[in-house]
Formats: sequence, C-alpha cells, structure tokens
Amino acid sequence: MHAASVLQSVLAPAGPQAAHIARLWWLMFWVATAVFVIVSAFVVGAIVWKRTEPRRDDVLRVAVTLGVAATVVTLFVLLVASVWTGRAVASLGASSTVTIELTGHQWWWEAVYDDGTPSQRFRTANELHIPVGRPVVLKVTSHDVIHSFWVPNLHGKRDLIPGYTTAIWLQADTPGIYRGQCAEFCGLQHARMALYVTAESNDAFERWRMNQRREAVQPTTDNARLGRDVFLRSTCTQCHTIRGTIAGGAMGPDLTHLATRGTIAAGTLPNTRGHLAGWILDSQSAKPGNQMPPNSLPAGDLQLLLTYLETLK
Amino acid sequence: MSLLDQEPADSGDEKVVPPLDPARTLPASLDVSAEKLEAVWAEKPGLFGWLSVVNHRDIGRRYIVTAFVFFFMAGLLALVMRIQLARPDNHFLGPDAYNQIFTMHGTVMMFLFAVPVMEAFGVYVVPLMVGARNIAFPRLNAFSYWMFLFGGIFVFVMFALNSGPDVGWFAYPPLSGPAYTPGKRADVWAQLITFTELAGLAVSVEIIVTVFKLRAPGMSLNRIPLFVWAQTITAFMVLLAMPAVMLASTALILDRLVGTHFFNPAEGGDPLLWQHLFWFFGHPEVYIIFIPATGIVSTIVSTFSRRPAFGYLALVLALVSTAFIGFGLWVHHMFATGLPQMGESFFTAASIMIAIPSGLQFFCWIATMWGGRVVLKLPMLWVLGFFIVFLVGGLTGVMLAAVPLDLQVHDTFFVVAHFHYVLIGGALFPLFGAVYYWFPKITGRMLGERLGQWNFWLFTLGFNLTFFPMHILGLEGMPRRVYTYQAETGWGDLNYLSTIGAGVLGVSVLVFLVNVIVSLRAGVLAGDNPWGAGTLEWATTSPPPNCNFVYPPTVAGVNPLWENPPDQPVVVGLRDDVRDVLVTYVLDAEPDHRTEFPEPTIWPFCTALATSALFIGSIFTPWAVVIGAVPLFVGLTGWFWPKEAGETGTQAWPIQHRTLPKPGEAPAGGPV
Amino acid sequence: MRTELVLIAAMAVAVCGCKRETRTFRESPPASMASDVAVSDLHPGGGNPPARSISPYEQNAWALNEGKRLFSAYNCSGCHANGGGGMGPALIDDEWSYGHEADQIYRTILEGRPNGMPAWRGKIPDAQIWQLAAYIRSMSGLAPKDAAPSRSDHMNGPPPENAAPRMIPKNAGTPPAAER
Amino acid sequence: MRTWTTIAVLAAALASGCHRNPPQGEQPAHGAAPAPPASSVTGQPDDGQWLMASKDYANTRYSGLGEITTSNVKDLKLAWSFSTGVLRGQEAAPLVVNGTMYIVTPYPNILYALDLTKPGAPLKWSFKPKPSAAAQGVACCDVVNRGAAYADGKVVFNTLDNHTVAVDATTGEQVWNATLGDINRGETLTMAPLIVKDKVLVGNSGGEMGIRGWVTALNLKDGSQVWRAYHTGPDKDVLIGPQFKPFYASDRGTDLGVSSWPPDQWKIGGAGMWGWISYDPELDLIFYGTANPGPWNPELRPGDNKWACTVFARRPDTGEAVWAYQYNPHDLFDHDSINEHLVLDLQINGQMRKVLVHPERNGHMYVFDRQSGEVLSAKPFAFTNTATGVDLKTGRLQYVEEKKPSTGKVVRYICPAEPGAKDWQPSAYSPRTGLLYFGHQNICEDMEGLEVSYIEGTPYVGANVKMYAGPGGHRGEFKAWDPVNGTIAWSIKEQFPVWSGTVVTAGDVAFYGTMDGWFKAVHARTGDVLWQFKVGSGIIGQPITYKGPDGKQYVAVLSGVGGWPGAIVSGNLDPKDPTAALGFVNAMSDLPAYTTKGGTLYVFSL
Repeated sequence: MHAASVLQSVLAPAGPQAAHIARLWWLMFWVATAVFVIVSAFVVGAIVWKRTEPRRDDVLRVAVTLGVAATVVTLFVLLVASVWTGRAVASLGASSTVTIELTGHQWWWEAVYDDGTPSQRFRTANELHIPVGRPVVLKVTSHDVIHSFWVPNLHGKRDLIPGYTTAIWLQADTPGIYRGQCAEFCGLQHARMALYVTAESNDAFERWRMNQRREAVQPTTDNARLGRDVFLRSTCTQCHTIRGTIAGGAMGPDLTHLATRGTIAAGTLPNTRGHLAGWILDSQSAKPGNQMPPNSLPAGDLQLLLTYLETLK
Repeated sequence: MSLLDQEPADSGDEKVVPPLDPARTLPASLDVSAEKLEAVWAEKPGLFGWLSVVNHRDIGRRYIVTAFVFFFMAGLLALVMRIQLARPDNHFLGPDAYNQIFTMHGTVMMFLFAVPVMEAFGVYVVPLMVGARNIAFPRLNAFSYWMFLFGGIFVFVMFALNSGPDVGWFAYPPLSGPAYTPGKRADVWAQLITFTELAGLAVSVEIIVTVFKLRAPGMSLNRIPLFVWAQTITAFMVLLAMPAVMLASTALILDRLVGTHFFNPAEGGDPLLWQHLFWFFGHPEVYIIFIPATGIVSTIVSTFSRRPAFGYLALVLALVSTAFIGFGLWVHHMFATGLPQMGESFFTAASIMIAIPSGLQFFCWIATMWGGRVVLKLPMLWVLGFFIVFLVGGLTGVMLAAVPLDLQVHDTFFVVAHFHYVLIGGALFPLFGAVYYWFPKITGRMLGERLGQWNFWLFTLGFNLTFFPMHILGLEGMPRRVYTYQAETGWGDLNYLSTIGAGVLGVSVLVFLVNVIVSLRAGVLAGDNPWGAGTLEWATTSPPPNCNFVYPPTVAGVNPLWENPPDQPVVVGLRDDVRDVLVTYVLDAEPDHRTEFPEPTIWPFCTALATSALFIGSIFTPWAVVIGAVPLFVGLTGWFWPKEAGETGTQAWPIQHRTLPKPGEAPAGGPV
Repeated sequence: MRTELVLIAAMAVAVCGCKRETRTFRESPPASMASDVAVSDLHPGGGNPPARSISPYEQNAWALNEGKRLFSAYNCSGCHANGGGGMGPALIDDEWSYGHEADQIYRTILEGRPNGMPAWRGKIPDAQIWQLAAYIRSMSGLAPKDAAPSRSDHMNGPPPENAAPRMIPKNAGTPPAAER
Repeated sequence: MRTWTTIAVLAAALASGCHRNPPQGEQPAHGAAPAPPASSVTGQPDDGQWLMASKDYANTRYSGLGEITTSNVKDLKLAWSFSTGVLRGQEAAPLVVNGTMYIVTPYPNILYALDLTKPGAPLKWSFKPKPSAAAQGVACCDVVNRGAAYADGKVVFNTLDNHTVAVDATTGEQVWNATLGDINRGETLTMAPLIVKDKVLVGNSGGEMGIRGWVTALNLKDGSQVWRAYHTGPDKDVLIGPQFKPFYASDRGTDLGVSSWPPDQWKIGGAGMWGWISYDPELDLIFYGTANPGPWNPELRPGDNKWACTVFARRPDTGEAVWAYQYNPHDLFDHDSINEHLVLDLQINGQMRKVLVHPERNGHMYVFDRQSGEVLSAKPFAFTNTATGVDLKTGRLQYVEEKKPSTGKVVRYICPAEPGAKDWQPSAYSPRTGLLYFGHQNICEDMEGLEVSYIEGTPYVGANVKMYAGPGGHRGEFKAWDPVNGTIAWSIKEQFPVWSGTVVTAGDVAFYGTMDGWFKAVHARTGDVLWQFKVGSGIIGQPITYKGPDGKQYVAVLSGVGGWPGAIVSGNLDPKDPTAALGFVNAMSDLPAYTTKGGTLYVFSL
C-alpha cells in the first residue's frame, strides 16, 4: 500500500453520499464567502469612509432590517439544502447489499462480513473490501470506548458507542483504496487507528470474499510448519485467531488471512516482513500503549514465524 | 421595527428622579466625609488583610490576573502541542503526555480562563457601571475567587505530578470512566469542574443580585448598560447550564470512585447520557463566553463611534434570544451518534436559527459605526479584529449546523479551526479590547500604544496563520486530538505552517505581557475618563476609591455621562461610618432601603480551603466528604456568625437625592 | 527548617503521584523478585521467611488496570469469576493456597499449581504476569486504594478493587506485624 | 408384548385410582417401562438390585420393592453409614449387585465395594484410579461423578481425567482402562456410563471449556472404541447417514453441524453429553440429549448451532443417528438438553403411544413419539419468561426477543436461569401412579454476554451471570407431574434447589434430598412428607433402594453438598462476588450457613 494510492478527503467524493455532501459544502462555501465579503466591506467601510454628517437612525434602521431579512432568507435556503442532503445520504436502496458488522476496539477495527449462512461469515480487521456500485450497510458498535467510523471519501462519520448498534450505509462508485480514521478520541492510540477501504469490481470483491471465507492455508513448507508451531506455542494464541488452528483469541485482530492485508496495526505500518518483525518484537515503539505486548522470540523462531505469517494469504 | 428604535428621547426627564418622601425628616447635614468613607471601606492591612479582602475591585483584579496566568500557561501547552504536530511521526511528545497536554489546554482555557475571565470583568466593572459601592454578597465573591484559585492550582499541581486529566475537555465516558482511565486523572478533571462551577455559580448569583438590587437610582431596566445586560444574561445562563455539568461530573466521580453505573451501558447506564448532560452545559458554555464579549463589543463600539449603541432594545433582545436558543441546540455536538432524522432536522434548524440574533447584533454594531464617527483606538482595533475573525467562525458554525456537513467535519481539525475562530475571535479579541479599554480604569495608567499595535497585528497574523490551515486539514481528513499523523497523509506542510503561526501568536502574547508590565510602571496617567465614554465606571477616579463613589450617582440615560443633565442629583443619606449601601427596586431602580455590607473577613478564605480539601480528598476516598464536612462546617459557622447587636447602626438617615454643591465632582452629562 | 519539611512533604507527594500515574508501555519485569519464592509457612532450621520486596506495579494504577484487563482477556475470570471463584478458588477472600505475595502469585501463574491451575509459562509475557499478580492482590484489598482499579464496564460484581475490603491473608508466611 | 404392557398400565392406573393406600407388600405392577432392563445384562429381572444409575434402561428409577410403604415409612431408621473420605459434591448413585454395594466418589474417583452380607457393610476393596489432579481445573461445576454401571461382572465408571475404567466386580482389579479425551482440551468425564448390550456408552463434559462434544461406545469386553458420534461438525462425524430421518424440516439438511455455526466454531462448540442415556430394546434405539453450545454468549455463535441441545435417537451398535430434534436452536441460556429421556408407553389422546418424556432445562416437558421424533406436547412445568412455547408445526422453541442475552448488556430477569428449570437431577416415574417425580429449581438470573477468547484448556464461557430465586422466593421444588395430561399433580416448595435425584417405589413412597441436608420420603400420590432425616451434609446424590441379602428393603443416598449450586460450599467460594460459580453463588450465598462439606453414604431401613 503506497501513499499515492491513498485518499482521505471530503472534497474528493468516491460515492453518492460523499458527493451529496461535497455539493452541500461548495454551496455553503460560496454563500459564506459572499457573506464574508459583504459584511467585511461594511465593517471596513464604516471606518474608512469618513463622513462629515453621521447617518440618520431611520436610514440605519432600514439597512439593518434589510440585513436581517437577507440573513433569514439565506439561512432558510441553507437549512433546506441541509435537510435535503441529509435525507439523500441517510440510506440507500436495500437491494443486493453487503452487510458488515464493524466493531471498534482500542485501537483497531474488527469487521465481520455477515451472511445468512452462519458458516459463510468471516472476520477480518482494519481493512474492508466493498464492491463498487453496490450499497453496503455497516452495523457499528464498540467493544470498549466510543470510536467513530469515518472514511471521508465515502460518507460522514458514525460513532461506535458501546451498548448501541447503529447502521450506516455506504457506497463507492469509483474503485480505489480509501483511508479512514477513528474520529472520536479513544485514548492513547487514537491517532493510529486507521482503516482502509478497498472499493473494487464485484468480481474482485467476490473473489476476495471467497478467499476470506476459507480457513487459513495449511503450511506447505517445513519452515512454515515450524513457524506455525512457533505461533501456536507462543503467546500469540492468547489474543489472535487463525482459523484452522487451535488459536482462537478474540482480543486482537483475526490473522487468518493476515498476508492479504496491506497494513498492520490499524494502518500504522505497511505489512512487510521487516515491519512485521519489528511489530512482533516491540510493538510499543511504533504504537505506544497498544495492547500487544513485546515478545522476546529467539531470532530463528522469529524468522520461522514470519515465514508462516507470510503464507496466510 | 420598534425593536430598533432608539432610547426614548426624554432622557433627562424629571420623573426619573424619585420624589422625596415628605414624611421623612432631614438631618442637619447630608454631607459625608470622603476620608471617613475611605477608612470605612478600606481593607485590613498585611497578609491577613490580603486574605480577607471582600471588595469587588481587588477580587476582580485578582480574578483577571489569575485567569490570565492560566491563559498563559494553557497557551504554552498549546505551543508544545503545535511543536509535536509540526512534522508527521514526530517524537517530541508521546501519546500519554500529548493527551494530558491537549486536555489541560482545553480544560484550562474553557474552565479556568474563558468563563472566569469574563466573570472577572463582570466582578470588576458591573458594580461600577451600575453605580454600586460593592458587588452583592462580597464574602461570597471572595469565596468564589479562592475556590477558582485553588481549583486552578490543584489541576496544575496534579498535571505536574503526571496526574493531569487526559480524556479531553469533554471527557466522554466510557473513556473517562473507571475501566479505561485508571488512576486519578479523570477524577482530577471532574473535580476541577466542581471547583470552577462552584466559583462560577457564586459569581452569577452576585451579579444578578447586584444588577437587580444595587443599581443607581434612575437606572431602570431600559437604561442598563449593554455590558451589564450581557453579564446578567450570562449569569442566568450559568445558573441554568452549570448544574448539568456538575451533576454529570459528580456522577462520573461516583462511577469511578464508588462504583455506580451512571454511564455503564452494561448495567443500564448510558454513555450518551453524559453527552446530553455535558452538551446541555457545553453548548450554552460557548454563549456564556460569547455573550459577555458582545457586551464588551457593544461598549467599545459605542464609545469609539461616539454615539449610543444603535438598536439598544434589539441588542438586548438578541442577547436574550441567543441565551434561549443556546439551550436548544446541544445535540448538534452529537449528530454522529446516529440520531433519528427528525431530531437531527430540529437541531439543525435551531443551530441555524441562532445565527439570526447574532446577525442582528452584527448589523446593529455596524450601524452604530456607520451612525457615528469611528475613532480607531486600540480597544476598537481589537473589536474590528473581532468582526472579521468571528465572522469566519460564525459562518463555519452555520456549516456545522448542517447535519450532513457536520458528519464529515465533526471531530476534525475543521472543527478545531471553527471553535478557535469563534472563541478567540468571539471572545479573546473583545477581551483584549476590554483589557486595553478598562486597564486605565483599573490601574490608572494607559496601556502602551506602540506595543499594543504590535500585539494586535502579530496576534491577528499569528492567529490566522495557525488556524486557517486547520480548515483545510479537516477537509483533508485530519481528526482532532491526534498526537501524531503519518507522512503519507500529506498533512505535514499545513501543520508546519500552523505551528509557525502558533509561534507568532506566542510572540504576540509575550508583547502583550511586556506591554502590561511596562505600562503598569510607566504608562501614561489615564485620568477619570480617558476614552470619553458614557457609562458610570468613568464617573469616578481611576483607579476608583475604596467606596467606588463618594456620593452614589443617579442616572438619566443609558450613557449617563453623555446624557445626564448638569444638575443630575446624587444619592445622599447613606452613612459614612459603616459600609452603607443603597438597595433599589428591580424594575425602575427606585430606592428601596439601605443595607449594611459586611466587613473584610478571613472566613471565606478558610471556608474555601476547607471546601477544597473536601473536594480534593474526595478523589481519594469517599470518606473525605464526611470528614471534610467538619472543617467546612467550622468555616461556614465563622462566616455566618451573627454580628453583635451594638455594631449595627440604629440611626438611619432617610435616603434622598440632591444635586451636589460642587458640580465638578458630580457626573457631568453629555457626550464628550 | 520548616520550608525544608514542606519541600520534603511536597516531594513525597510528588513521588507518590508519579508512581501511581506513570504509564510505561515497555515493561522490564522485576525478574529478580522471582528468585526466592517460598509458598510454605514452615522454615525449618530457624531460618527466617525470605525477605519480600513490594512489586512496583502494585502502586501503579495503569499496571493494576492492565492486570485487570488481562485477568479477563486471558480467561482467568473463567475459573475465578470476578474474584469469587468457580472452577478455581476465590481470590477476594483471605485464603491463599500458594501464598499471597506478588512473587508467589507470579510463580503460581507462571508454573501453575497441581490442583488445576494451568501453567502459563511462555503463554503470558513476564511483565504481564507481574501486572496480573499485582492486580490479584488488589482484588482482596492488598494494593493501595488510590491506585487500585475501580469497577469495570460490566455487570455489577463484587465491590470494585478500590473499595474492596482489605482481607488480611490467613496463611501468610509473614507475621502480621510485617504486613503492609 | 405391547398389548400386555398396555393392559398392565391400565391395570396400574385403575389400581392406583381405587386404592389410595395400596396394601403393604403388594407386588409391583409391571409398569409402563418397557421390558425390565436388567434382563439384557444379567438375564434375570431383579428389582432388589441396582445395576445402573438410572435403575433401568427406561430411566424410570422405579423400584418394585414394596416393604417400605406410606404407612410405615415413618419408622425408617439409619441402618449404617460409610464415609467416602472425599469432601466434594456427591452426585453418584450407588450400585447394588450380588450383595455388594459399589460407590464411586467425586474426584479422585475412588471406587468402593462394600460387603452388604456382613453387618455394617464393611469395605471389601477399594479401587483408586488416581486421576490427574490437573483435571480439577477444567471441571466446570465441581468435580462430581454421577455413578458407575455394572454388567458382565464388571463395574465400569469414568474418571474426571477422561478415562473409562472397568473393574472386576469381585476382585477390584482393573480389567481395562480406556482414554477417551484430553484435559488439555477442556474435556472431562462426569457421567455415569450406560452399558447397552456389549457396549459401554460414554459422553464427555466441558461445554464451558470449548470442547467438541461426543458420545463414544466402547467394547465392554476390552474397552476398545466401537464408534464415536460427535455432536458438531460434518455429518460423517455426527454419524448421520441414510437412515437419518428427523421429523422437522429445520433438522434436515447436509452438514448442518457445520453450516449452522460461524466458520470453524463447531470445532470448539461444546455440545458434550454428560447426562442420561436411555435405551429402548424393542426399537433398538438409544436416546440422549446433547449439552449446550459454547460459548454461553449466543452473539458469538450466530446460527442454530447444531447439534447442541439436541435429542438423538441412535442405533447402539453403530451409533448411526435415526432421528434428532433440537430443543433449543441457537441456545441462549446454557440450556443443556442432557436431562433424562424416559422411555414410556402412554395413553396420549386416547391412543397408546410409544413416547419419550423429557423434562427440559428450558422449563418445558416434552413428550415425543420415540419412533418418529415428533413432539406430541411441550408444556411448561415451571415458570418461564424466555420462551412462549414450542410451535408443534415447526418444532421450534419460540424465544422471547427481549430476553435474548447480548454482549455488553445485562439482560434482567431471565427465567429459568442457566441451570434451567431442571438440571441433571434425574426424575422417577411410577407406573403405579402414572406420575413423574422430580426435584427442580426455581432460579432466575441477570446475564451479560462478554467477548471471550478461545484459549485451549481454559473456560470458554463469555458471560457474567447473577442468579437469584425465581417468583415465590423459594429456590427449589419437588414436583409430581402427570405426563399424560401435562399438569402438575402436586408440588413441595423447598428453600434450596432440589439438586438430588429421586427414587419412587412400589410402596408409593418417593425419596429425595435437599441441599440443607434433609433426606425426605413423600407420599407419591399426595405429596405429604411422611418422614425426614437430617444427614451430615447437603444432598445432591441419587437415592436408590435395594433388597439386602437379609431380604429387607434399604434406601441409600450419598450426602455431600457440591455440584454447581453447592460449589460455594465445596469450593469455598466467596459470596462477595455474585458472579462466582458462573453466577450460582449469588443465589446460594446463605448455603454455608446451612451445611458444610461432606461425603457420607447413609443407608436406611425399617
């Protein structure tokens, strides 16, 4: 994942909702600019324009009345525009949707892709894939404190509040990778709680989904097998799940398809062997306060473990 | 449009002067001895006396200075934050320190600077403006100051001990709750709220009573100066808003200390309850800061346009309606929580509607300037800065009221930019204006003009450099309250620019500080009324005497110094051997009765100490509430111990008005 | 002289405050403490019970709270419930099968105990075991109240650790006078 | 055969209707239970013995002995007693075979043989299997054992650490020892095995530990495994084949044991089997219910979670499933369905039917057609507000939406609580009265779902629970139920849950014990308490009755409080924590004031 492909901007909408909001923004922006220019002109005029005779109050009265009337009319227009946009972005048609249950954790995102058949559900973390042109509904809640889901290119934010589950609709019309970030202060690593959304063609999405549903690939090489053993006998299993093995921890992200993800630690580091190694040994220097403890693995074991983790396509 | 009609022209009407009561007999002489009065109203000497001060000028001055000290400290914290954010992935601060620092910055600015400093000016100026000898409940006033001071010291000491609050100034549970913020940091925050709210509530009560019962005869409701109106309305807002947050913070402490479940969703509590309670206070809070500032603006605009403010009634009603609507839009801080569409629309409408009274005020001020001749002195310069800067903040505010747009920019740097434009533009600019405006009255010396110009222009430049880029950062997706960001986000350059701006701001504040220190020693002597203003505080010496006014004035207009006739009477009949004050009726300010104000006393200080010990102790054990009640009881007993009968004067002079023999000492009428 | 006293008092307060609130994310566990662990009260040959040192985590709110988080994350609560016990013994009472000192608890977690306590060696990093040990002591009121965690955001269970009654260990190896 | 049974039932019903107090020594009417079960093992019907915990294959716990009657039971006296030396919950049923009594203790699972032919029943031998002490750490609700089984000169029982052991009944020598599971995966064995034909049937415990449940058949001869049927996973593991014909559509489909779980969750989905198996020799089917799915928090396992909480009818020879019915699809409250299935022939709607009667933890009394698996009726026998009943068309339990547990939210007043309206404590059926006798509990609860990690060998529960007395304030009840009409005949309220088994005799006396230590005899028709005796510790064991070598009728029961509700005493739990012992402590916080630990066998006679 490279910086160039990353987008995170309100003003570069990639879906219908963000586009609606961007239009509202530009309306507001130009109205505000006009108001600013006009009012500033009057303020400056009052000082600069030296008059011999003060203006009469009845003239001022008319001027102020006109000003207030203009204000009311402008505000009413903006109100209408706002409410109209609000209705437009509230929900999308319910046909052919993808349902994702998104749960906020300190400080990462857990996503479960829903399915009518329970065994077809799967769990992933920190990176969502969505099909272009299809509405997606996110059911959001939080595991601990309040977080806020926000991918500005697609939609505004929605708070993830413990004890509440709310739904937010999304749709991407342009393929691409969009960056989002937790927007509600959630503690030490609020700054490093990013989320990537990959919008891709329906075929690519279904391929991805099929793969995610599978349990983890069995290691085929000796090193990978040894690496799996390192994983299973170390502290990793306490918090992480790799489906197909006995590791069933729920405190950290699901690693079943770790190698398909572009980043680790909620967008903190690119998912490369080197970063992964650094993260496993000492996650606290990259993301101080996160809940992954430092692990002192012998160098050989670490390499085996990395080899195994890299097979988790 | 009667709203915009000017003050009735009959400002010199005789009926304003209450008729004498023929039934009362007059003593031989109504003259008082100025020396005797000064002695009676004097404070006690020495350290003990310093701790016993009860007059509003000393307390107001201390309040202002203390609030500014907190402002400087919180500003330094802001600089530290900007250094951390100057570059991506900066290692200047870790998340732990950064979280404490930004929380301290917000908390101190809001609770220890913005609200108290506005009230501080109220404490100093309002009694003078209404022609009173002291603020109502002077001992409560002293108590309020001590609570404010101790609260501030407490939070900074805890910060120094690495126990500074780190949950943001709105401290959302569950993050601020027991499970996710161990230790005492959030308790410190919650208890600081209690400290400052207690202080604020006390001041509000004093101001309301001062304005309602201690006004100079003749100052009927439609002659109350706009600044006083603003302070009064603010005081009412404080009374209504602050209990909500005190309740919330107490509930939070109980959750954390005792194990209650107010905000625990598992046991039927609700984290959103906090948000409702907090913003029911938090949004009016913005107006609690902004409305006094509008009073300052009205005052300064009027003085420097050399004419009464245009649309007096409209301005007052705009304030009242702002105050009302201000309580009806707290939910716009919670749009992202996922509310029903109907509710969103309602609060959008309310949030947009509040721009109408603000707009009206704006137009009235501009009309005042158009209707007069603007003299561009330093206070007026700051007010001009206010116009431009606050306008930007107000316009982005309208944007934030729109739910869809708010959903995008909520909790981003756009909002950071917005509220700094609103709060610095809407409150700090007028406040600096107020400092430049009233500094001569308070100290007797003018603030330096040259340094003042540097201060203003550096501030304006630095401010816009710091905060304008944040609008763009927010739109580019930068959330607020992040201790760092990654290089690939592309936010580095604008942040760097912002940090440079913060440096300029820092220099400007430094210039201000130098200016104040230099001017205190070597400033130009001010005289009674250096600006030629029209309100009563300028009718006495600079700085005012112990009793404020040897003869309490009566008034015949909103700007008595401009509108009073030369033979305007003053109040006589108050004793000069005790702290006698005149109490008037609420509506028309006709004399009601005399009352005696309390002497200086150490008890408010002692009580404040006991209360502080109780509050701080209660963070560590709930038993502190029980044990701490004992010294508190002692303090209150000492405070309210009845006076011996002999001390109260039995001789009462009838209250009268009369024209002073020497017109030079009397308030003289007419615009300067 | 008086100023000095005040200064010393202030510094003492400061030290307490810092200890309570420090948040160190990369813990170096107090390994030395585990060297001399006895779980028996009997010390034949006239020997004195081994000297104890106070775990640094016990005064630290962050570490104690981490211990609390880990207590449920690692399923300790599965057996010991929220301290009242179940499959495993109660931890909020005054009975300690294998000692109540932090190093004894550390050993108990690290090596397990024969009647059903699993051995967590290699499964929980050392520093976290120490945090757990400190937290477990706080469950029966043996850690300072101003640092002990408060209630969790879950069902109302036993009194929160910062309000837990202090249960003097019954079979403590140390004489009552030496109790902290 | 069938006609004969029908006549017998009718006769018995008539007799019981006519004679409120049948004459002493009346010969037991051959009840509705199919063929006397002992015959298949010993070849000789013998009501004087007690060869399996449930007395007979039909699980009736009905004894034909009639020496003790409603009129003389008041003279019952302690004959002798025996201390087991183990102070944990004593849930076992003693066996009596050929003048010897066998008792198996809780962990460490010592098997004692007591010589009944001698006065005071001295110890003949004892067998100590020395199970791993670590097994105590994975036993969810006390380290109990529910008894042994006798056949072919062998006493077969399970040890906590997953061994099934056969011991020579005369010598006390081990014949074979089979390892069935692994404590490191959270498995334990607590059930009493059942021996059908030449097979020993054993199921595992550990629904709170993330096990994968099964029932295994071992060769009685050598302990080798004949088949193992898992209760989750693909059809081939569950032994679902072409014969499988469930009655309801929702139980049909391929690999439901996989598709009704989130991915891979079936591997750790619980659904053990630690209760009662019954056997119908005529249909050649065994019937048993599977335990709860794990973890408790239902939100962590969306789907029906088959085949947890399911009754299976299987062929004992191959294990092949014939039909199945899921009592609690997507179980919400740990409602294991391991309770006994009584094999009875009853007159239902005027028609004699081969039925299964099952008091389910969810508070409903199910009556099945045991050939087809059709639910004939499901009436509530206790207060329940979590389900409105069973839709007899679809067979599905109708849950009440607002009582569904949810993560991070305490749902209040769930009735019945996790232990259900009735737990494992077995019932007894008297063909003489046509009534079903059972103790059960009246407990409600608050429950909060939690996130939980699966860590092999540790609990996998994911819930905070706080139990308390249900409506009325009494925590237990002893009840007589008319399975034909689906009504309560009579009921005795008890302060504590009635966690003991029940036995009913031809003398129309039913025996049960209470957790505060009273052993009671009640009139089977009226529910009057006729006699009671205070024993050393609370009773959670299964009373039996036998004919001693001296020809007298004896009644025996183990006292020793423990089990899930008694863990507060047996495990020294702390009542300051209401969630201790998975929430049962809150309901039992006063128990330590009534009883202490114990482990003593009491034997009574006239």
